[in-house]
Amino acid sequence: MVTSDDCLKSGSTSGEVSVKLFAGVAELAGVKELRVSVNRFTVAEVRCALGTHLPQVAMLLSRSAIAVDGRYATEDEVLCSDSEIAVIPPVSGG
Amino acid sequence: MVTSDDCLKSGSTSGEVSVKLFAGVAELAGVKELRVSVNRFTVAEVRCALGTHLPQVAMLLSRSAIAVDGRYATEDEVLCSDSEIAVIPPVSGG
Amino acid sequence: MLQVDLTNDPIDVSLLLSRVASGLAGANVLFTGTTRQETDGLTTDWLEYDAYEPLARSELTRLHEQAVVRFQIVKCSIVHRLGKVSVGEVSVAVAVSAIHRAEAFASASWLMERIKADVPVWKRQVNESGSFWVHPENSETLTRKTGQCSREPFDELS
Amino acid sequence: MLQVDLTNDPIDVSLLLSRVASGLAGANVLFTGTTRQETDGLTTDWLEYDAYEPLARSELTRLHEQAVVRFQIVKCSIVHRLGKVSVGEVSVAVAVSAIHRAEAFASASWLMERIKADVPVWKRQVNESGSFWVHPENSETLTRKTGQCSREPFDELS
Repeated sequence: MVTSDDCLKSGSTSGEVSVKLFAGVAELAGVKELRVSVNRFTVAEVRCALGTHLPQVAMLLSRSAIAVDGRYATEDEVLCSDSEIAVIPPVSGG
Repeated sequence: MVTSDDCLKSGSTSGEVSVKLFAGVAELAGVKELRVSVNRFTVAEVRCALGTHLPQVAMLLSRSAIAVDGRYATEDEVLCSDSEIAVIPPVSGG
Repeated sequence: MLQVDLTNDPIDVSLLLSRVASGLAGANVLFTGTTRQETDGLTTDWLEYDAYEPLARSELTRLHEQAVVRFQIVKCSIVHRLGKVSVGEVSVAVAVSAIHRAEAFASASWLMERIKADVPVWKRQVNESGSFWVHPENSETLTRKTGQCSREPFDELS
Repeated sequence: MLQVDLTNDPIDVSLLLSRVASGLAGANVLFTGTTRQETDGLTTDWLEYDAYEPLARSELTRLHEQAVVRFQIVKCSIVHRLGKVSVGEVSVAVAVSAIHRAEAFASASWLMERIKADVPVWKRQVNESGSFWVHPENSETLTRKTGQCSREPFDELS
């Protein structure tokens, strides 16, 4: 079980996280989910890692929000190694 | 057949017209239709004649429009003796 | 199919929606007015609607045509019920379809405003202690068309 | 009964209307978004909708709650369809009931605006020459939440 203490600790160490992709981002990446290495467990770091690994999504990524555990997240938000991370490109429902 | 000439002629002579009543006006008058004598065949004259014959409707009548032959009419509009005249109290549809 | 109607039967809103359906439209708005249990603190058992039908139909047709031109909507359908309308039942229904939602909302809202001002339909509120016809004090449109009896001396003598 | 939902099945608007029906309400508005044949000069054969479902559901629930408080509406129900939606079919439906019509129109219009800005649902436009995901340039809400990669020298070395 991951406690908030584990999360705080993991914030200062590198590792891997899973990221869900949708719509145009998934199409450009060619996958709907991937694991990326991060130097820090923060949203901003996930954004950087994704841009490096998937240069073809960089432009759309810069217009995308990041959700963590089913909520829109801020850039400095700290992640757990098992957080559900999702890239949310500009929405077009309705 | 009533031609517009007949209407213009009737505008200068007295006679009777039929008037349809609705909703609160009909309720106060106790009838849904009546014939009233007019000195002139104009909308204004019908209004006066109704107010005289049915004093109990005078107040609601002053807040009502008059329709002639299925259109809202102006006060100086000239009538035919067989025009369909209707008193339209403030509406409350919807 | 009629695009405006007055009816003594319950209004079929699915039919109304199907009347305005179009592959050209991306936005559809249906408004329905329903009988409330309570109005201004008074309980309502049912409403009863009456109309001057020929003028009501021609006013609804005029408003329909104006809405299409003014808001550039795709289609529009309006039905007003007459007779007894129980609590929860639909007394009036307006359906519009438009390319985008702004026109759909604006036209449906405008139509309801005009219907309530221009169309000769009246409601009677009925509850166990009695009933009364509703004739709003601030009836915008009719104000312009009403008048006082103003007989001149000449008329009195004629 | 669910007041917000995502579904792969055709949306039953009659069911939606029955969900918001209330003797307290005098005004009911149903909005439906339908697939248009043509968008910006391009023919559409169908749309395909995808969603990040847990967040889409929680955003719809949040908007539902906000609408009730903000507009003092009686009831509200929202359904978004996912998967393939052919021309003329309903992709999203919002139904609200209110005491008076001003709140009914305002709340339905506001809900559609927020749904199109906040809820993680995406459409892919498909026609015979291909398909593409729609990601509007001027996405209001997301702008506030997006960011650039701005690694500092320290990070690059770590």
